[in-house]
Parts: sequence; structure tokens; C-alpha cells
Amino acid sequence: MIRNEPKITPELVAQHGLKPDEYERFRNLIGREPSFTELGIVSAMWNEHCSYKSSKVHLRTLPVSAPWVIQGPGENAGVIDIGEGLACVFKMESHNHPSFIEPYQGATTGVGGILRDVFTMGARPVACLNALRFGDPSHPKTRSLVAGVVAGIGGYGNSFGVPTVGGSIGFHSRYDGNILVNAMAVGIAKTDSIFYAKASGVGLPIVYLGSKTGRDGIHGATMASAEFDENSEEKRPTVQVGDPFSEKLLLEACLEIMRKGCVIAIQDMGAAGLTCSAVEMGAKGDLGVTLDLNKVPTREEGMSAYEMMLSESQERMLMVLKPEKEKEAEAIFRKWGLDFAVVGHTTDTLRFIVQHGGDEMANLPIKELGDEAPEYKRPFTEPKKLPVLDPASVPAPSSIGDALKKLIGSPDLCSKRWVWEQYDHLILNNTVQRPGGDAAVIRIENGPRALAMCTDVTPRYCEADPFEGGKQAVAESWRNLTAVGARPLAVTDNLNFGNPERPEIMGQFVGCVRGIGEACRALDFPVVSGNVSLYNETQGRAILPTPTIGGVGIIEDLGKSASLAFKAEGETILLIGETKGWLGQSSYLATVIGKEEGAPPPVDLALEKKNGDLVRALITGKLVTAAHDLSDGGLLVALAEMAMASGIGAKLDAPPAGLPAHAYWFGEDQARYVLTATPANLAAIEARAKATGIILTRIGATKGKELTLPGEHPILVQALHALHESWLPAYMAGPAG
Amino acid sequence: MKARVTVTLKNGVLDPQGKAIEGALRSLGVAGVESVRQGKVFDVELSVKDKPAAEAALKNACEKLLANTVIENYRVEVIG
Amino acid sequence: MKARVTVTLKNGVLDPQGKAIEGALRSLGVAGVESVRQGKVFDVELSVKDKPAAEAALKNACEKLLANTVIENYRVEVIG
Amino acid sequence: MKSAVVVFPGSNREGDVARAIELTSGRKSEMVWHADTSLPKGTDLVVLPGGFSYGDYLRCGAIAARAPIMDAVREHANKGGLVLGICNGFQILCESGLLPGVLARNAKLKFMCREVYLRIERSDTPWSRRYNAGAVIKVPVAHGEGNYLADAETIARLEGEGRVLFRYVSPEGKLDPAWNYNGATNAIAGIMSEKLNVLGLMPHPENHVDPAVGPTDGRGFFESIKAALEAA
Ligand SMILES: Nc1ncnc2c1ncn2[C@@H]1O[C@H](COP(=O)(O)OP(=O)(O)O)[C@@H](O)[C@H]1O
Ligand SMILES: [Mg+2]
Repeated sequence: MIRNEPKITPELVAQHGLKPDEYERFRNLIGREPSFTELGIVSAMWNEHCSYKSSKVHLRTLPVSAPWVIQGPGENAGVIDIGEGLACVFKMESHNHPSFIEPYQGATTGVGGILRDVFTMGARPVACLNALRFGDPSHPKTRSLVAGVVAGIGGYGNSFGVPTVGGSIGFHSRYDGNILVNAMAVGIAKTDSIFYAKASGVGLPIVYLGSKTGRDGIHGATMASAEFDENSEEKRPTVQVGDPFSEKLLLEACLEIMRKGCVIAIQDMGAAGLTCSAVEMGAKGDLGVTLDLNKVPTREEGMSAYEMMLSESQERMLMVLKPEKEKEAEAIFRKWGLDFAVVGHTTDTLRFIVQHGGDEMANLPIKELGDEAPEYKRPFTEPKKLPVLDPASVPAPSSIGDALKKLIGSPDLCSKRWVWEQYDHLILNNTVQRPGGDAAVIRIENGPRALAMCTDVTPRYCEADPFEGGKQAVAESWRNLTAVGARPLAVTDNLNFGNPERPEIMGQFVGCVRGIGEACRALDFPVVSGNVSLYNETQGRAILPTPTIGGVGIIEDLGKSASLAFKAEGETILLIGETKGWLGQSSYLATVIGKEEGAPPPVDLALEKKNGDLVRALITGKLVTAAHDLSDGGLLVALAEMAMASGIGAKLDAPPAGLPAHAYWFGEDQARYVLTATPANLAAIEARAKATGIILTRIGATKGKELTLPGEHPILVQALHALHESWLPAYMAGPAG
Repeated sequence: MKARVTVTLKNGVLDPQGKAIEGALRSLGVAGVESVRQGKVFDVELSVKDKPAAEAALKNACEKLLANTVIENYRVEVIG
Repeated sequence: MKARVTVTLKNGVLDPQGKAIEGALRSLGVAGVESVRQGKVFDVELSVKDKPAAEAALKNACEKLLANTVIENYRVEVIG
Repeated sequence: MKSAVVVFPGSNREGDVARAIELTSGRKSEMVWHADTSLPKGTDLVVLPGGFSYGDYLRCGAIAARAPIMDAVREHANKGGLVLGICNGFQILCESGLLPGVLARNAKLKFMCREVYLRIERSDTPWSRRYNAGAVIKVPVAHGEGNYLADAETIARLEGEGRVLFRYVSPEGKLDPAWNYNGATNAIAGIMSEKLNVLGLMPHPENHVDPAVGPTDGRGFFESIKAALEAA
């Protein structure tokens, strides 16, 4: 007999974020009125965040397989084979809404959640990255949001003991009311000991591990799926507090019991905690689950079944253990000072039963909770194509040097040192390339192999042309990995958009996903995990479409990798790829001219592949001394970055005839890289380019302590450096708000 | 004027610090401690001359900086 | 029983955090703040039944752990 | 050379230091659990590694300083054995009274991970014999609370007795507030006990030992310890 209080009313249904037809669907599914606890359970399972109801049909179109993919989307994290018996486990996830409400705790719990996803699968985390977007720097909230989010990301990762090695951070007024905090974690596991959520075996104990359950974040998952309104800052007590110390203990304890062979199935408690984790374990294993909530360790008095089922207290796990190993596992957890309780068992009934205080609080068909979740083909409109800008129609700057200074000292292109110095990026002693380069490089075990990783997206491009923007995000990630000499293997994505019930937003989503799919297919760069964050809008104003791509690649020999710093004077600077001077949606146009106009640069994927494969071959063949891909700000910004990283200047040749100088220096044509080489290797490099029909141009030489452009005053590298380093610290030193 | 501001966690908000301290006290053999919640105090010297002005200034300070009102409560006490 | 332990820095011990808060309050335009010193409070629940026992337990807790008596003072208040 | 690395709940640089010791001495370290009450027989060097023992809740190092293993560490130190505390380990040594003073929040109140320059004040110690006095090395720091504070008398004694081994300096080796990132008194980065056998330092020489990963200025530190133990 199910306890049925309070009574379900249409208001209560609405408060749970269920549409009337969704509620009807649920009622029909169970053939009666649900109990209050059941309503809570279904609202958690069927909200956008957990059910992907608006995005699923489109996500299915993404390429998810390759010979090296061990586990694609659908588990806690994606898994790829990286050779020598090892696998790389990685995923990215958003914590946007909580971070806006409480930046420090929102960010910490975001990092904690993604780390849990990775070690739940049996991997030891080796690195974290993050992709952040904030509102306009002049918005009164921006500064304190940046301070809180960055401190929170550092606060969690530093204490947990994983290096935070890369990411991206950008500012735009469209994020004023909805910041983005996307956290990515990367781990390494043995290919033969990867753990999954799928339970097997009837009558086996289900064990609860980790921290106690409190009333944290009840309805957090529903909040993550609701548009912000003016009152949302009052939904405060729903934020959770992270405890990196407990998570570090949980990591060590989990890895220890996995090593000892105690674990049959494991699932972390993330969004909608106990509900999602228990249902998933059962449903994936074709088993029923019965939970006895009296056994759940709680830290607050008088928690109801509803509260326990929806609590999002952090640092908790659910497991099915081998019965003969239960005592051993318990001893390990006790040693680490963590809670351990048998809270239920598997059954052969395919029912999800929740008991509390002798009453049955829920009795639901377990598979249907997931399988029968609503799925929408939401209407969408194709975005209008924007005109291609003629470079000659874009105003020239007063001087190229001044424009360069403006760009590298701007919020988006300035040095992010202020951010990454708050992250311990060196712990574990494997960080070969630190933040500040194209991709971070993390040594695998004792080397010489290494993983390369990065996060990328250019939201301005995605807004102007979702399809090309989606392609570009993938291509840029692939290019960043290539630029350090890595072979790109797979991506995780974090798709951040506005309200999908608006056809224009849905159009952005569909376009970006198509673009990502097309690029991933062309580049053999499958999507193995990801996350969707919708409803990032406030009072009808949506964020820029921001499909963050987290890429991972492998370096077989660190002795054959590259970094972007110039290495010595007297080397030749080479440009790979064709420069047409594309200024539509460029950083130059946005930052120097103050306009966001025109079509973004198109991405020729075949060319990306061809050019990138050559660059990688040149790096692994040890023919080049430095490599850097071209992205925001184009050629001159890339050259300035190479100079600033080394203190070495360059003497550069004049732009080709027929191209306005500012289009040459700042155009954002895709599929391009800058390389340096000693004169001795030039002939060999040029022969290779010629053989593959790739455009390669000598554009200057490294020299002195200045960047010298024809017809311009020489620009001191040191002066550039000072400008590059100054914007963020100066901004953050401003008044708190 | 002197004042003391006390900032404590709201009920129900997880207090990892308090939890760790609780455990440490127990293992140090300090008997009888059931639970610990940690908070902050700020001892403030003010140049304002009257109590209401001091209270107003400190309330403002709490809302703007000293307390994270999402998860914390605060209390202002002007000592004199 | 409930009790509150307050731990504050001894006079003369530098308090960079307090200094920084002072500066931040000033830049936020909170008027009249001369100086800030930061300390900690611990709200403790005890299973002991009488006040002297509670006080003794907490003094012990302070000496053993809660305060670093090289730089900090503490005060115990049993609330009841 | 037999080293024991103490692991507290929340320690996280124990692997880094053990790896550095192995790389420079060829010898593996033994990991010792905080709840143990004795050190492995024949231990020459005890290391309290970096990390966030007990989450650094309450005060950094405070709870760890009272862990069961610490009596054995104290005994080892009293007998003249080498005890090294790095970062959180330094905080634990101060909290346990094995070294004087405290490590307060960084002057700028932020966690900071970056390379710093350290001047080695003397070479006639077990920790620095492979460096010249006055040498400047580049090693990283990664901490939020490394601002060394002590009363004037203690500082005067430390200075007078030559117990400051490392100081934050400019690349040229000059004292300069701009290079003293955490605001430590007298730019102190590392201090020793009276008999020089206990050392606490905030920076992480263990993260600059491996040419495959980065600079190697920290090698001399571990090579010094090895040489000192071999000479003993
Ligand atoms: N939020 C962040 N966290 C860590 N590292 C960051 C962050 N933002 C930027 N970085 C680092 O700064 C460098 C430059 O960032 P970005 O401009 O996004 O590089 P790219 O154009 O090569 O993708 C990268 O090494 C990146 O990892
Ligand atoms: Mg790049």
C-alpha cells in the first residue's frame, strides 16, 4: 500500500516542472495516481537534465565509435583505448546554474561531480580542465562571479590532488545572467578493469558509500532545467557544499575495493542522487531494486523519503558488491572513515520499490522510468545565413601594432595566468605542457607516452552560423591537439544553449550538433561522452550557443612533441594553410572595430585533415622547432603568443599583394598553423608540403626582441607581454561587487 | 566603537570542517562532543560614533562581503 | 548541552585576512571601518549533562586542538 | 637511505615526493599510514608530504599534527633523525611544535601555483650540501597558506642561529617584496630545527627533479639528503 500524502494537485505537478501531458503519460504508465515520493522521482528522472528529452533525437546522430572506443556515451564517462593496456576515461559536465547562484560552491561541486564520474569507472583522475564563460566585464556581477568560480575550481581540484591544466575563459554580455561553468576530468584506467553501472545478480545487496545524506540541492536537477526568473536568486538553500577531502577519501577507497575485486556495479550519485543512481543500476541490468531508506546514513533529522530520494548531497556512491567480499569492502571504507550501509537489494521483479518507516513510498516499473521518458522533436527554425564580408569593407586600424596590442590585452585574448595560477597544475608531476599552450600535455605513468587535452569553442561563430560554428569547435580542438604533436582520439562535448522550446534556439542546437557530427566524422574524432545544458536564459535572453568541445589525443613519444614558444633566433617561420583574410565574426572585428558581423569562417574539413596530418608528421619527424595553431586573432596574434612565450622576436615579411594588411594579419581563416624550423630542415619540409599539395609559405624569421612588420614601428615583445599579462589582474583588483 | 560580527552556516548546509573537527576530537579522546559546526567572527573597530550607525554599517558589510547569504546567517553585536 | 567556543588571534599577531577584508570593505564603500580581525566560532553539542563538565570538555578540546595557543586565545561559553 | 613517507587522509603529494626520492636515490620509500604508531625499522628520513591533510579544515596541518603517528615522528626527530615537511608537511611541523611559528593565509589570500626563486642560505646542512651557499634555484610553490609568521623574538633567534635555509628572492638572488609572493616574514620559505635535522619548507623541490617533465633545480635537494645520509 503506497502512502499518498500530500495529495497530488496540478499546482504540485507544475512545481515539479512536469507539463500536464507529461504527468498524464506517467499516470497512464503506472495506471494510478502517483504518491508524492513517486512524483518527486519522476520529476527528477524526466526533467531535461536527466532525460535529455529535447536533445536525444539529435544526439543520436553523433558519431560515437572508432576502433579505439571502448565505451561511448551512456555511461558515467567515455572510455578510449590508449594502448599498452591502458584506457583514458573522460567527460565534461556543466554546473552553470548553481555557479551563478553561489559561484564558489557551484564550481566546487561541478568539479567534484565530474571527478566522480571518472573514478566511478575505475580510473584514477590525472587532470582537470574547465571552460568558463562570464558576462561583460563591466556588468556589476561579473568580477565576483569570476573570483568565486575560479577559487571554487581551484579549491576542489587542489585539495583533491589532481592538476587543473587547461581550459578556456571568455566574456560576453550574453552571459550576463547565465554564466557557464563546464568542468572536464580525465583519468587513466587499465583496459581490463573498467567498471560500469549495470548491476547483475538477483538478491544482491546494494551498498551506499561515502558521505551522509542531507537536504542538499533538493530539486537541483529541476533547477538546472528551468529558465531563470527574477526570483531565482532566492532558491538559495538548494546549492550544495563540496567536500573535496571526503571525495579524495572516496576515490582512494573506491579504487582500493575495485583493485581487490569487490565490485560488481558502481554508480555515483550525481543529479537526483539516489533516484537516478538506483534506477540506472537496475534498469541497465534488467533487474528490480528495492531500497530501504531507514538504512540510509543521514546527517539531518527527520528526512522524508521524498527528500532522501531527491537529495543531491555530494561525495556519495552506490554499489553492488560481491557478497563474499562485502566484509572486506566495508573494512576498507571504515579505514578511510567513510559511511558504508546496505540500503537495498536487487530483485527479479523489474520494480523500483522504496520503503521507509515500514511503508512503501514508491513502487514503479524500473525500465519504463528511463525508457518511457518523454522525447521531443521540438520544432526548430533554420538560422538565417549571414553575408560574407569583403575584407576590404572592414575598416583598417590606425596601425597594425596598435590593433595587436588591443587584441592581446583584451578580455578574451589576454593571458589567463591570474586564473591558472590558482589551480595546482603541477601536482602528480606529470604536467609536461602547462597552461598557456595549445593543449595541456600530461605524461602517462613514467612516459615516454603522454595525453594531450584541451577545451574549445567560439560562441560568436556558433551564433552567426551554428553548423559552421559546431564544425569549427571540433576542428579547433583537433588542431590544438595536433599542434602539440598528438594524434587526436576522441572528444567529450558540453552543449550549452538557451530555451529549446523556442524554435530559434532549437535551430542553433540542431545546427551545432550537425556541425559537430560532420566534423567528428571527417576527422575520425568520435564523441564518447558529453552533457547538455539547456534553458541558459534569463527573461527571454539566451546565452550565445556554446557547444564546448573537450578533445583528447595521444603522444607516443614526448621526445617528438612540440610547444608554441619560439626556440631560437635565426629560425624560419612557416605558415601552413591558405590566408584569404576572413574577417567576418573575427576577434579583430569584435574587439578592434566593435562589431559582430558577417558569416564566420567556413571550415573545410578535408583541408583540416590534410594540413593537420602534415603538421603532426613534421612534429613527430622532429623537423620543426615550434608549432601553434591559428585561431582567435589570426596570424599576428599567434606569432605574438609564440614570441611572448619565449621572449624572442621576429622579422616578418610583407602581406601578399591584393590583401588588406589587417585582413592578412588578423583574418581567421581556418586550417592554419605557424611552425618554425632551422634552415637545415627547410628543404625537407617544403618537399613534404609540395608532395601533399599543401600551401606552405615562408613568412619571416625569428630575430631579436621585437616583432618587426614592414611599414610598422617595431613592437617590443616585452611590452606585448606586459599588456598581455595585465588586463585580468588589473580587472580583478577592481572593486568587489 | 567596537563590534563583533558572527557568521554561521545555515541549518542543513553541509559543514565539512565541523565534521572533520568532530572526528578529530573524538579520536583525541575528548569525551562528550556530539557535533561541531564552524563559523567565523569578525572583530571590527569603527570610527562611527553611534550604535545605529555602526549597526547599519556592519549589516551592509555582511550583505556585501562578510557573509555568503546563500548559505550563511550573520549576527551583528555592537559592544560599545 | 549546547556551547559556543570563540577563538581569536592574540593581540599583536598579524592577520592578513583581516587586513584584506578591511581593504575590501573600504573599496566597497562601507564607511567607518577602522580595523577588522578575523576569528572562529565553534558551535558544539555535548552529551554531558552539567555545565562544569561541559566547560571542562571544551577547555580540553581547545587546548588539544581547537586553538593554536601560540597565536590564539579562546573562550568557552556554555549556553545550556 | 631508508625513507618513510607519512600518509594522512587528504595528503596528495606523497607520490610526487616518493618518486623524486626514487629518481635521485634509486630507493623506494615506504608509505606509513597516519594511524600507525611506529615508523618502519631503520628509517633514516621521515617525510610529511604536501596536500590537504584532513581537508586543511580548522587550520592547515592542525588535525594531522595530532595524528597517532606523530609521536613516533617526534621521537625520531628528538633522536636527531631527519624529518622533512613539505608544504602541508611544513604546516604540520609547525602545528606539532617541531618547528616554531605558523603559516598564515598568503598575503593576497589566493592559492598560488607558480615557479618561485629560492636562495639557499647555507650549504652546510643535510638538506643543501649539493648547492653552494647563495645559489638561486627555481622550484614551484602550490599553496594558499604559506605566509610564515612568528613573533619577533622567534624570528630573531631563527635568523641569529642560521636556521633559515630558503628565502624567496628575485631571479638575481635579491630580496624583493615583488618576488615574495605569499608575504612571508623576511621572505622565509624554509626553516630548520635547532639541530638542523628537521626542515619545513613551502616550495616543492619534488616537482622539479625530472627532465622529462620540466626543470630540475630540485634534484640537488634530494641528492643532498642522500649524500648526508650516506656520510652519516
Ligand atoms: N579557465 C581556464 N583554466 C585553465 N586554463 C585556462 C583557462 N582559460 C584559459 N586557459 C589556458 O590558457 C591558454 C589559452 O587559452 P585559449 O585562448 O582558449 O587557447 P586556444 O586558443 O589554444 O584554444 C590555454 O593553454 C588554456 O588551457
Ligand atoms: Mg591553440
